[in-house]
Amino acid sequence: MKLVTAVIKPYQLDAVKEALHALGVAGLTVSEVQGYGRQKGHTEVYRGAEYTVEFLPKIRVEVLTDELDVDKIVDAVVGAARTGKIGDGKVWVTAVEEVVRVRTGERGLDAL
Amino acid sequence: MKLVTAVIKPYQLDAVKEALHALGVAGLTVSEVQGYGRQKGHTEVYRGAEYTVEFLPKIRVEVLTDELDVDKIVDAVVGAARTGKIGDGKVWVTAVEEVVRVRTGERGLDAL
Amino acid sequence: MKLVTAVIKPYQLDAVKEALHALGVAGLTVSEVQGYGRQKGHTEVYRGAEYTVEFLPKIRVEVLTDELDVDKIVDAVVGAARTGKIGDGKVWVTAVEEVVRVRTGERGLDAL
Amino acid sequence: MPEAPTIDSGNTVWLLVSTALVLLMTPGLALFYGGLNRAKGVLNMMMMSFSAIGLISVLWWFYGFSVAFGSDVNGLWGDPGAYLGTKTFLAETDLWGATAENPSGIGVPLYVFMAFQMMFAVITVALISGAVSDRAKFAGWLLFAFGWATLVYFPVAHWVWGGGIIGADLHALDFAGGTAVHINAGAAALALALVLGKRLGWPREGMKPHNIPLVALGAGLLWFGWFGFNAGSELTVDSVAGLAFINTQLATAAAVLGWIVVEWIKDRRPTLVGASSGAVAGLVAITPACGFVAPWAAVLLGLVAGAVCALAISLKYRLGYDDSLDVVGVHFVGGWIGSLWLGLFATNSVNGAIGDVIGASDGLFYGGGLTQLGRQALAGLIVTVWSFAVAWVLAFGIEKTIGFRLRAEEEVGGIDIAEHAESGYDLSPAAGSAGGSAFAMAGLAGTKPAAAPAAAPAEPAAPAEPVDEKVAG
Amino acid sequence: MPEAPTIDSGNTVWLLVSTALVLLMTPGLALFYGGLNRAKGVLNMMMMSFSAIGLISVLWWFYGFSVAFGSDVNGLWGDPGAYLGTKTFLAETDLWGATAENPSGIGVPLYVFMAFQMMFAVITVALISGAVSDRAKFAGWLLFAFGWATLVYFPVAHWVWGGGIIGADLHALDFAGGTAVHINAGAAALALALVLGKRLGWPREGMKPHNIPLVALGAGLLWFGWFGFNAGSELTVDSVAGLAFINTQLATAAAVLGWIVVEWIKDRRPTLVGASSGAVAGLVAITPACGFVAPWAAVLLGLVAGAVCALAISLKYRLGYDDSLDVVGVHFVGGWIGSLWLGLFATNSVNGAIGDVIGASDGLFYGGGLTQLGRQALAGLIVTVWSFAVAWVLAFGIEKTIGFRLRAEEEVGGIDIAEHAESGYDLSPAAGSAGGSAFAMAGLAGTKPAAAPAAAPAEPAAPAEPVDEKVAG
Amino acid sequence: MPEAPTIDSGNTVWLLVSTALVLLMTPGLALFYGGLNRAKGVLNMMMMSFSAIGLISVLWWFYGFSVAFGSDVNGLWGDPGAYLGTKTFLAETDLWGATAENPSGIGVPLYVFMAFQMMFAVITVALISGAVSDRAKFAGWLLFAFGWATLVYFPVAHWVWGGGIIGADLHALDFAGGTAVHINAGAAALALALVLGKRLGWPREGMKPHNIPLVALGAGLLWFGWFGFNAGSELTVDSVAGLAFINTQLATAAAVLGWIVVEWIKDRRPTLVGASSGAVAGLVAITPACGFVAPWAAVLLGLVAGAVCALAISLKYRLGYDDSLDVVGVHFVGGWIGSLWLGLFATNSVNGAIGDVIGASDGLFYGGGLTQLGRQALAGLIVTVWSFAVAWVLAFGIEKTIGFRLRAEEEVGGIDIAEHAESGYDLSPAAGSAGGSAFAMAGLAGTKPAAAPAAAPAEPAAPAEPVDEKVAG
Ligand SMILES: Nc1ncnc2c1ncn2[C@@H]1O[C@H](COP(=O)(O)OP(=O)(O)O)[C@@H](O)[C@H]1O
Ligand SMILES: Nc1ncnc2c1ncn2[C@@H]1O[C@H](COP(=O)(O)OP(=O)(O)O)[C@@H](O)[C@H]1O
Ligand SMILES: Nc1ncnc2c1ncn2[C@@H]1O[C@H](COP(=O)(O)OP(=O)(O)O)[C@@H](O)[C@H]1O
Repeated sequence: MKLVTAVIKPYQLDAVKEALHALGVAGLTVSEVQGYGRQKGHTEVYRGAEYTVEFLPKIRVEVLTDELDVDKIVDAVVGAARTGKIGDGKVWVTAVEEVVRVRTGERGLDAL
Repeated sequence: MKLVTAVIKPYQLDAVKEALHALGVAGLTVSEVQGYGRQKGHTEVYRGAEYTVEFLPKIRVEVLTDELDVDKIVDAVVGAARTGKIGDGKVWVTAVEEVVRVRTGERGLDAL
Repeated sequence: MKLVTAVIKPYQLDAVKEALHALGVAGLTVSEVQGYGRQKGHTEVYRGAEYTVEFLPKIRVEVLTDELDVDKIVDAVVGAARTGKIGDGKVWVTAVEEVVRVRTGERGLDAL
Repeated sequence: MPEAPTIDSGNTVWLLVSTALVLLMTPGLALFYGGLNRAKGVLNMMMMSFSAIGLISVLWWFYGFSVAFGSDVNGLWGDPGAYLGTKTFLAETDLWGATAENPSGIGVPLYVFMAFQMMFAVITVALISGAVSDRAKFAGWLLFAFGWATLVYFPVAHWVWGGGIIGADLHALDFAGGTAVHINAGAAALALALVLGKRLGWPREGMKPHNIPLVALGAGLLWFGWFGFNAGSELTVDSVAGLAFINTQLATAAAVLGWIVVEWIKDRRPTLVGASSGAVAGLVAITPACGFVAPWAAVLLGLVAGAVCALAISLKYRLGYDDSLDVVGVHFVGGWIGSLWLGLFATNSVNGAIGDVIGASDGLFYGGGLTQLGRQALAGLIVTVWSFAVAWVLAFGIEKTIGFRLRAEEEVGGIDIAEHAESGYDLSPAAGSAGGSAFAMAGLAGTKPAAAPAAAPAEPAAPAEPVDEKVAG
Repeated sequence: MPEAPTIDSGNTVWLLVSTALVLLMTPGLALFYGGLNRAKGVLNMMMMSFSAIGLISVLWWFYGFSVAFGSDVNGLWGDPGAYLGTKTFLAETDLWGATAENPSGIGVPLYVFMAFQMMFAVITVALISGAVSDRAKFAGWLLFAFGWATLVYFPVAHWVWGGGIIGADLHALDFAGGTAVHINAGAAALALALVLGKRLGWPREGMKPHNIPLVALGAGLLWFGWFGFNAGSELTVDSVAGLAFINTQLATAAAVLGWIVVEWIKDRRPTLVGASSGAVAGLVAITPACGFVAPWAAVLLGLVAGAVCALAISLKYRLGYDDSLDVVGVHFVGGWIGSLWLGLFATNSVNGAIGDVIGASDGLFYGGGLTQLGRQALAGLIVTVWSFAVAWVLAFGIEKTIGFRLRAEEEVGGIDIAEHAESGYDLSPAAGSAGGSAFAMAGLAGTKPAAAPAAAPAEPAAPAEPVDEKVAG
Repeated sequence: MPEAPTIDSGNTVWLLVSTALVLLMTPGLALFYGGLNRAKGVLNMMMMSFSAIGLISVLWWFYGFSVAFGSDVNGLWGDPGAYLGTKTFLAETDLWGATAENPSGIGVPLYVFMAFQMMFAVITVALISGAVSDRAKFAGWLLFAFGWATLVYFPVAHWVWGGGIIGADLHALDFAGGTAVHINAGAAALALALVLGKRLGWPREGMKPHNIPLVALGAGLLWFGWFGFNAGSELTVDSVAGLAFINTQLATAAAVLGWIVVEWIKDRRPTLVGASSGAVAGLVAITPACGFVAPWAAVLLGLVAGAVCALAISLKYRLGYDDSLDVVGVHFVGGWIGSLWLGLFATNSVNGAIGDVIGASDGLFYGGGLTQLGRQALAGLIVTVWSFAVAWVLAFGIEKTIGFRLRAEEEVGGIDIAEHAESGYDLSPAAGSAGGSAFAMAGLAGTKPAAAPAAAPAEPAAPAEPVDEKVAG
């Protein structure tokens, strides 16, 4: 079992969700994160004091999946999340030793 | 060392925390996430425009633990998080190569 | 490829970011989490009803990196995040099988 | 007084302004209650107040004013046809209080007085809603508001101010609404809380205020508007209006101190929720007394009311009823304190109307003996019993027929979503910063898959899609 | 009336208070609009209103008041030099409406009347901003506000109230601003929305209100202030002021009911956004009619206006213009309904000025036939055409010269950051709790690396660094 | 003037309304300051204002009013026993300003005047709090407020308005409080900021406003209430009240423009925080001048005050004192500008009282030479020195005795938790949506393990448990 994690631009989440949907992915978990990297931030000014905001809002998408589907899923996410502009983000894959569906206690692939 | 990650319904966090407490787990880290899956969302209406909210609030619980305790912990979490209704969430296990306690620099099991 | 994850005190993030910057780390992803552990929480009172808040705000920092740099990075993070007081947090390392840069599709080290 | 009916522009301006001030109190109350509530029910909480403005204003105009201020029929209600909404009252002679000997009355157009009293009816009903946050079906609330206003507020206002049993016969004092408004609403709130039952998880589950600056804002607007409520109730611009005004300020200020001192001792910390609650407790307590006691007695009243209410709010945990936002602890208890205070400190020396007009006697400490204290207690009792009984029957009837209590899953999911299909806030740590609220923009608001397009860089993805038939609306 | 010019203190107090009330409406509008908007544009939305207060107040004092209320030149505008800002008007005789026969006029100092009317100019301009949220360059907005006020509002106020074509010649009725304020602003809003185009992603992308308690607060402040707007417009303390006041309350209350009932039927849920919008719709519709119709007609008007506007806001989806916060659906439509209502229900029997002073006739249902209905329609038409045309040309000109529409990336990133370098909120789930807002304190606000120190435990790390040259600023 | 003492209902209504307006300013200030502050200290910030209302109101009634307005003893204070709180003033003859020749004075009941002036004392103290956000122990604040009001505000009000050295002897002008309120509070704020020291991390750490809509709301309420503060200070309904009113509006509007223009040039972006701050700066600057200068001079004053204050707020970075919310930059500087302005533009031609009553002379540009400018400067200097000195000593004394500065860990953790055991908000990205605030409901609010039950599906788990002994409390 694998876990595909993607850190993407907020706007792209919907496209990514649809792309995964199209692949028949049944579920996913997302969370708000903030990213620091090549993409530059912006400036804010309050009563003459200037602040540079370096961290930008990003969305983390996590998908648990069977190893067989990993490549399809990674490609789908990369494709849907790409805008071609700096800050599009990263996608990475890690190994998962066990998955359980809380409701039924099913394990492994059945849990997805 | 292992990392047990659980995505559960918000209400169940307290039960899960108590269950882990009972097992003698010293600490855990939680975060707000939103989940998409079989469980259906709800509808909102603003000035006649209808919105369907598909992502539901969930809580991610992460517990670093010794391999020996993994099964106990997974079972405890699954037991405490279960309501039997769709959307109870998932629990998964990944391998951790090293853990350090920031305060002391202790490594491995001592870090927990 | 490895993923270094750190759960630290909010104040220390800036120091950690600078330390990683000094090591030439190009990017990182952070998120808000809440932690439960040895560090004790505080109390709130509303109209005579007392609440004990056990979960404390922490920051999760994630850095994808080449295995060669893992130790340097772990040490840098631990060093920068340490205040010596209970609640400084944990740093852990997991294996990553693949990384892709969304913008370019580059894989492996080139993706960082 | 001139023979020809003439408008007293000073009195009229003061009433016009006071009316606007009292209207503002209900949105203020909505913010106060809304901020004290959990986030998932803030809109329903505010909606109960806003809908009360809508519904009760119209009822008051149509027949409520007649029932309350129409010529007394039997001590219990006024002639319902007296000022029926279908009629128009704009004649030279349509001045409030006009009589043969005094054709100008107080020199205030009838519609101005009607509007002023209208706002009292509105907020009294809205006050009740604080007891049943997060669990009352909105349709049930509207039905209850309609029934309670008709069967309780309108008649009770007549009893107290319209020439009915409490004011005219019992000679009990109530300058601006201790019995008619606060005891009245508080008793109904208790009945409602008992019939609807506790919120799921109460008191085990913590239900803390979700937005305390909103609570303080609401308290501030209530304080501001209350000057119209109290000093406006003198209906004329004279020194008693000034007395009512400064007493309102002094008692409220003292109550803020009283409440936070109790918190400091009891809970080790004074809080802003406490200061705001103390202000409201002081305003409530001084309401019946503001025009009838000396300033020093008002200060004392404020200290007592603030301290006692700060303790009274814990009763619900002791006795186990879920008076969610402490309507009983603040309005019922505060109203009683203020009403009884008149039995102790009312004095004809500050306001001649006490003896001459209302036929009440001085309070205990002014040599009036226990007479007035007894009258005040009896007045409070009558209102308490009637309001509680009718509210209980109404609530019970609604629960048994169309249903009043929300379904458990809906309550857990949040009444705002269930009853109003809205959620209070769409903020996020990233709100407004580059990219705006990540979730809001990223489509966590969700989309109908069918409608979801592949997002182009230039155009953010669609978090939501107005449904066509809706849109065609 | 005395021979020597004397101030009528009742009228003057009422106007002073009403002026303050109307001033408050614009911040109230800023909150109403701001809450309805997405979080990333809340500040720009509010800034458009606050800047209108700043800019229009000064213009009004300098020449606007002269254009609107200076002695009529040609039916189109008043003598611009009449009350030029450089002059001072504090003589005994500087009372509004003073004439040879009536040296005291309405007994109100000229500056009080000028201030009262000033607030109308301010809010009328601010109302327009709701149509162009999240995408209008601030410099463009200021230029537009300047031009539209000068070419449209000032003259139109003259046409309606200053002795110009609509009031004096056409004898159309407008008690407090149905044509001059709401139809006027609504028509300009439509033009602006058309020239600036849709927000990126509209309507596909959901753009829901980000802070509904703020919306309700804004509606509450508007309601409160509107009493000064409507009842103050009588300018004197008399029974008509009382009528205007209670009609304002009744129509607004009824409109709240009308709107939420439509929602209940159409969308299955009544909402707080709906109740707040209904209140505004009712206030808009009663504005021209409040002093000219009987209370029952006001209640009816409120119900109709609430229900119709609740349907009208969906037009933009049908026709495809992005009137972001429904200025057209609420103010334009509501203004028209109220203005036409006078053609149906206006009656000299409630306000003698209709026939005697304005020379208007009773409405259709009072036997006045279709005369007044025609006049009302023509008045609305004139204002609609002129306001729309000038607004369109101005907006188009600004777009083609300095540019009006924001750059796409900036709009996507959020106009608050792009145009004001601010973001509305810095809250977080941890805000205020131990450690305060984790992000704010953790430095997610960012730092100039150069400036970043290694954080010592005692001192939190630096989330931001005032740039020296700035600081030296 | 009639022989028998009679109430002037116009003046009295205007004062009653103005008093309510000025009361509202302090909650408005609490919101303004609260929104400018970081989230972790918003409640303490607001609590300093709310507690000032409670404490100062009572002190004013008890002896403050006597010290300020009791018959002059020695030019420094009024007879403390004159209007002691234990006495009652409701006789026919208890009208403010009543004398043998003029038994009616201004025709306003003494209590109305006392209440009006009370609100000035309250807000002046509250203004100071902005300088010490996030780090002042609440007990220390209360003690300071008590001491400073007693030793500084009450006497200074006497010096300026009560027949004391500044007004009666020096003949300096201050219509509504440039010296007595703003310079006074600003000087004390500086002393307090110096004694308490900088917030941890200041200025290295960014401390940006946490809720800007709240800032704008606060500014809006201040603006609204300020009409009572300024125009009410005329105490009678006449053309000068009208002048004060329109000057207040014009200067404030101009100051909004002045401030954002400076921002535009200096920081490349106009901001809503800037527009709100500009409004406050304009209101401050016009306060002493509103009834003494012509409208065009008010517009000019607003532009200057807005621009200068926009620059002055950067001084603290230059000089290194942490005047957290810029009380010095806005109130001290603005107060000085307005006071000196009188030395330049005051003219008997707009307000005869300048020469006849106060014995002041025209400003420089009206041919008065430098006389008045010198008096204004001296008056400002006297107040600055006394207020700063006493504030410094008081703060130092408190710090050395019970301690004034919060402990470092508590400051870092947030003063709301440390001093008030509250946190401002419990929102979350999920707030109000299905499941409500995930954290709040999930129990992140925490529970006493002992108390924690295994959560059943039907009932959400317990995030918090009212501790029994508390509850029993
Ligand atoms: N080494 C890393 N570890 C973890 N997250 C990273 C890393 N580098 C980048 N990121 C994440 O990816 C996002 C985009 O990276 P960035 O360098 O800005 O652009 P790009 O990926 O297009 O080169 C960052 O905002 C951050 O969230
Ligand atoms: N493949 C997946 N990868 C990651 N998270 C998932 C996946 N499937 C489900 N989830 C998470 O589990 C939650 C519950 O899943 P859902 O399908 O709704 O119910 P159930 O787990 O009871 O079948 C989802 O809201 C989501 O957060
Ligand atoms: N077993 C664990 N699994 C996951 N996170 C943990 C674990 N133990 C502690 N943490 C995280 O580390 C933080 C600090 O731990 P704590 O025990 O309070 O202090 P310390 O690490 O200094 O001993 C906790 O708040 C929690 O977020």
